[in-house]
Amino acid sequence: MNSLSELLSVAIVLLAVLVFVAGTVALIRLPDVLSRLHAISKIDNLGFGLLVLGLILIQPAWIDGVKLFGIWILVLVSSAATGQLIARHAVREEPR
Amino acid sequence: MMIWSVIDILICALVVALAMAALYAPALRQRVMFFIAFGLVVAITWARLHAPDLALAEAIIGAGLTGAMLLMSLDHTSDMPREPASYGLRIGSAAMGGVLILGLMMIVSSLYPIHDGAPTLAVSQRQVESGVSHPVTAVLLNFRAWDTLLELAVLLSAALGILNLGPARRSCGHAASLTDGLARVLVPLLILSAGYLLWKGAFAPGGAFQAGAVLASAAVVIHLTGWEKLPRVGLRSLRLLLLVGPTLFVAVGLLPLLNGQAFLQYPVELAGLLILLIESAAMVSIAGMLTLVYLGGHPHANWPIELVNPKEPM
Amino acid sequence: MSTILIVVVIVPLLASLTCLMLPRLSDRLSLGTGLVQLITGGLLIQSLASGISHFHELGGWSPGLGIALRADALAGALVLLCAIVSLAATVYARRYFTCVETRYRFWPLWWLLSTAIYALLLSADLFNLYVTLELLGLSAAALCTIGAAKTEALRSALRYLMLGLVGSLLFLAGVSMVYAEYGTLSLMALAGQIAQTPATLVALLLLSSGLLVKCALVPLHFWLPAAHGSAPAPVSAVLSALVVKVAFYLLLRLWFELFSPVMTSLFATLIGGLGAIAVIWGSLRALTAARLKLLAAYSTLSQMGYLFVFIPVLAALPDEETRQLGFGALVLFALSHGIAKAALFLGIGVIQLQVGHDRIDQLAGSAQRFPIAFFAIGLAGVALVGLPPSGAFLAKWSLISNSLLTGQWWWMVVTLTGTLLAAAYFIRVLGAGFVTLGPEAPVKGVGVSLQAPALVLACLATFGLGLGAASLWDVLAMGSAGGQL
Amino acid sequence: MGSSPLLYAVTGALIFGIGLLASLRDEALLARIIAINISGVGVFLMLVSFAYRGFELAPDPIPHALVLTGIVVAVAASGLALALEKRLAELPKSKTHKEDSP
Repeated sequence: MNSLSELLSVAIVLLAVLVFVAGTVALIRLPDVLSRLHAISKIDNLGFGLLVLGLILIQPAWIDGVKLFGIWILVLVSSAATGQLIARHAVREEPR
Repeated sequence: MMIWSVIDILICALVVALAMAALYAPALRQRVMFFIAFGLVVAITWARLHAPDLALAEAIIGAGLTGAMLLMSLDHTSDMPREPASYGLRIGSAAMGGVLILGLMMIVSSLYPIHDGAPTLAVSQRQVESGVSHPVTAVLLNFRAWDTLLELAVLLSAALGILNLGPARRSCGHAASLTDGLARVLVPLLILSAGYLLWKGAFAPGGAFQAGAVLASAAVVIHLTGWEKLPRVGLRSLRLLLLVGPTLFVAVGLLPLLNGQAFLQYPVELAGLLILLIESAAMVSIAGMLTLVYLGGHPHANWPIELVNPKEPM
Repeated sequence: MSTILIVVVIVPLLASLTCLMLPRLSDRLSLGTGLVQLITGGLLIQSLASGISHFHELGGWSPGLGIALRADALAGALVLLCAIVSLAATVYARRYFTCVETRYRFWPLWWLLSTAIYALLLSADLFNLYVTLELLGLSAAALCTIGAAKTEALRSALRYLMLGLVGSLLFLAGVSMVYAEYGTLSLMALAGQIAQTPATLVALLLLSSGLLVKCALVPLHFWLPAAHGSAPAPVSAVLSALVVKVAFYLLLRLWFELFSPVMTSLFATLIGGLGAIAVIWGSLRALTAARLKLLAAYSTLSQMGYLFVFIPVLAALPDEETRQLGFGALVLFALSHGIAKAALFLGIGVIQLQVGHDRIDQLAGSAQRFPIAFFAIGLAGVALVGLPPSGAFLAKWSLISNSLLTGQWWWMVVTLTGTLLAAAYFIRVLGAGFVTLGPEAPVKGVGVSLQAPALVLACLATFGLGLGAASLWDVLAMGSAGGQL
Repeated sequence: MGSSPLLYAVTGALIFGIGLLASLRDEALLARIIAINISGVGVFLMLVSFAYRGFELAPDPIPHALVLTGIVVAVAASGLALALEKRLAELPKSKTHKEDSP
């Protein structure tokens, strides 16, 4: 009953979950701010990207796929900006 | 169908865990972060319980605006004095509270199964007369319009109370080119989606409150980036901004009284148009009020009016 | 479909919006609105006295679906009380706030508070009551910080706001449980259906505790003295006279109309007991209060206690006829306390404005300097203590005779001790005030229009309600006050 | 399948209780505002789960309108409380001697 696209999307979403878990573990274990930042941005662009790709495959209407893709772009833009700000703040904190 | 109850249990466990974390985390800053996460998970809960309007509102207002306000007021709040009450008192109150909460939970579960009351059936029957096809908007702006009007009055009283208190928060915007760029992308998009939400409110989840809150979040982004170049909102236009929503609502409500009908009884064929009119005016006012609620003070020193001389003869 | 209810509720809302839009006109506009409200309140009471009951389905929807406004004799009497007190306070506020800018900031919030009070008195929908309670709490807290608010005023306003939120949350939880069980929010539809089930009992407890926080019954009272004591005079007058009373009105509505099958005599006696504690404890704290406003705030606590002492007496009254009279006495007491307490606060405000402080021990010579204001305070004292010419005397008399009739003699003891204590703390104030200063003291008089409202209210409380009490009783009897009472 | 709304209603009651208890504790204002907001979400959760009619049927729109009103009222009240506290923090710690007449 589940066609090829459903199988594919399940696989991709599972992959995304894997990335989320890996990112969270990294977030907890990594020592300093900058490397943690690296982990979080991985979750955003790779993990979330895979999740969105998986969901796009099973969307009945193509317009929903475009909306999902738009959401991913927005998440990328905001996470890049915030990542940069946190990094600048962290670097300024470091020498003290 | 088993999968859904697993998801339900997960969501409820997550909501309770985040609530406990937001209430009992050691530092204030952590509590605010947990509270914002709590707001987002609650938005997912509303979506799960087939309440998309509330998911929108919770995400924008509950997690977004309230979270932003809490973050901004973190800097002038000293961290909590660490003198916990005596051990016995804490255990006693926790035990007593626990018993009360358990009792409430049992009573709530005894209310099920819930069956539709007369008003719910009446809403679905008379939906067509309300002028909009989305039931929640019909209840909000037609069947229970008096609640919504009073709610605008509540927002107005909070905004007026805040305006009388003191100067607004200084924009801490370090106008780095980065945040400028982000704002340049976000603000037009937010304004566009506010209009979309407003228009969609008549036939799908959306409406004046969510649209107004999105506009207010655009104002929050502008405040954070510290754009000074924007034209200053004059005193008169600030007052007009706050007034246009409630005044239009009351005016449209009073019209039917002229030909003997009840207050807020829109003529059936004009109902859809009138609701759209009220919603657009309300969106503008709600955006203004929520921005003032976020700013926590008046943007102009001599609110509410520029006096030629303070002791102006009456 | 009576439109008078709409006039009562919408005029203050429009006044608030217009005062915000055209601040320069706000002074004259506020006087006009106060007068219009008084006239409308009078018309409402008059039509209620002739047996017409007022009903307005908002939006034209049947009450089950939409929200309805409703006025019976009880609501009509309180609407008139609010109209009288807010007109007097409006005239007073116009002179009290000398700085023009403060007045421009004051009026919009002032009329939003009035809108909340009128909307709450007339509303016949449970969730609508929650929204009006929130509007009441927010605008009252915002008004406490008008003018050059000191840190103490801000802190007590903040505590008042937070407790108001806790109260509203409890009320909302009760509303949600009632909706879950009965599927409707309209008071009229609910009045018939409420049955004796555990869930309804819990809903009643939640609704009542939310409202008890708002009318500061003893265990939940600590926010009231600070809030009423530190707010500007016209605001604390309305807070003590109206806001607290409106929450009590809602309790009456719930206990005697909606949840009457669930109301056990044990619950009523418990409430009466808490009221008795409030009467005694409030008067004792008033005796030792250092400032006039604190004394007035503690006196509000104890006078509200009397209203709760009425509850077990009314619940135990056997036949319908005496119950009607007893209920009339309760309303009379509420009206006379409202007007007298407003007069007291407005009088105190005059002294504080001129002398700069309201410490009782340094009140010497104030009877000389502000004869009208101090006479008004004395007259208000007569009404608050319940001496013969005042309506309160008739109400306390009826309370005492009813408590003896129902064999609950202890309520009589509470009333008498409360009255003696009240007399004591008023004599303390009058004594301090009548000490004359030496001839060379600067006798700087005060404008009459600042002292007039207090005097008019005081006279109304003592003579007006005292002599006019009979007409109040038959209005209440005609309008079948409080429904099944 | 009818069990899931009951689970949400009970969670709502739990959160309402916990939030209310926490809001009565003597803590920094921010913590108490968070507690009151959480307790409010608890009541809203109860209301919305009372409105849920299962997968196929549309839910009852009235509680949704009530909760939307509740959310907006909650943010207005929290905003006023935070602004009051900001003002309190800005005022000089010493008691201002200018009496209360404006």
